[in-house]
Amino acid sequence: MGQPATIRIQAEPFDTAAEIEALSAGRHDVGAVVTFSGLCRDEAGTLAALEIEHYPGMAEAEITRIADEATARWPVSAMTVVHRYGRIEAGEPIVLVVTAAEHRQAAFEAAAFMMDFLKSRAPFWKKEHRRDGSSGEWVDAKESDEAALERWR
Amino acid sequence: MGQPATIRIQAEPFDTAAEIEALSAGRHDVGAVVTFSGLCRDEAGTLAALEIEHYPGMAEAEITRIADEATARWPVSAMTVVHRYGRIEAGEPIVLVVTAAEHRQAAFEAAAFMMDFLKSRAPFWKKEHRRDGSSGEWVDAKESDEAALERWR
Amino acid sequence: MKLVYFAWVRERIGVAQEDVTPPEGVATVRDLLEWLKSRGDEYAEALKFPEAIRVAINQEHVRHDEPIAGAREIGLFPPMTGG
Amino acid sequence: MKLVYFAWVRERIGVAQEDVTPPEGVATVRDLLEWLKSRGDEYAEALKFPEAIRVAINQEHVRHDEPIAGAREIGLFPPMTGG
Repeated sequence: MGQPATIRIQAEPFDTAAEIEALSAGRHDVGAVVTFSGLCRDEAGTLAALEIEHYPGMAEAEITRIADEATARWPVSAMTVVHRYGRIEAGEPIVLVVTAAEHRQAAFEAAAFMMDFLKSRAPFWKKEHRRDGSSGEWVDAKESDEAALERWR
Repeated sequence: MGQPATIRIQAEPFDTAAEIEALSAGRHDVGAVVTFSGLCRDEAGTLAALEIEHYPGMAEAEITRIADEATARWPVSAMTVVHRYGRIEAGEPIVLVVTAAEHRQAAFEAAAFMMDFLKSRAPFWKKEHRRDGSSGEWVDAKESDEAALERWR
Repeated sequence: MKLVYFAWVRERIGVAQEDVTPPEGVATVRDLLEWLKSRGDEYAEALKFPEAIRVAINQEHVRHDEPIAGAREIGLFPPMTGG
Repeated sequence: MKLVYFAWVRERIGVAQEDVTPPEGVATVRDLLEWLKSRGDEYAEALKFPEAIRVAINQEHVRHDEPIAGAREIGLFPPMTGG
């Protein structure tokens, strides 16, 4: 149905409940809302935080392209994507995808599709801040994330 | 890995944000939280509300069995399922599934699995309250919901 | 044993639950459904298409060939529409 | 044209962006990466494995055989780790 998505790139935390409410409030044709929240894991206590760098302008443009493909493939009523940048402490949220649809399968699949493409197509990079104070590494891209795209071809 | 799930059957609305928070607060090993909210659609304006009947005791027991299977199949850190009964107005939430996991695939698949089995195995039945005041029908089970179980075999 | 009915099965039979003692020879769920149909028009109507009736013994789904011996509670209801 | 660098490409080259005018004959992304490697040790180090470098022209992903003619902005960066 190609409904436009709401896309925000921001340093601030987001309010998941408010984002769900914004998508479904006043709409009585929505039967299914799926949210995905991606959080900063502490890697067994070794990680204090992640520093997330992004390509301003391209980040919005690329996520819009991914969202356009998702809303063309599945009958989604509405979608919201919020991706944070800057320093994110362990346990804090990094990314939120919310999809609303008449039926559950479209909501689930569109959200999973968004996350798979955000992982390896959206221009963000993560650097570790280690808990022992040592200089962290840039997080390597995972082959499994690239492989995850195959199922959508 | 077989983590116990929190399961509640209640008439009251639920607070999605509080349920997410309860699953992920203070845990730094969770990288992915997926929520599914099922809402009462108004069926193009014809439906005022649904009356949801359930089998007390069995509803909890059956959802526990489904959740046990999900947490045995996917490495889920925690799961919450809330299913309402009684009168639910169009636009209101009926069911909530929240799954938390280290990685996104387990969280997505466990949530989709839960919903597929809740649809046709959890002992709930929906009766329509029509907007024109006429006596509504019991909602028929959909063959597509039964077919949806096949992909998990 | 206690029988509990839900949704349109309950509405058509007209009671939510009852205690029954099926005669000897009523061994399986299928036998029980046939026996119940003989108890009156409301039962015959509710259970007209027995294959459409879902059954739980002691709050667990069972198939129609399941023995009912030892069952404390048997639930009869239409296909579920949860979620 | 403007070049913009991110993550460890930016750190190794030592600047976040710069304007460059590649010589004639630098036609594709692959040519551009080779030419940049000749500009100094920091470039050679950052672009040592050119196949590991992801490239966007005017903020859209492109392959290394893409022509660069007319590009206003070219981004060079490691594989992305979003989400």
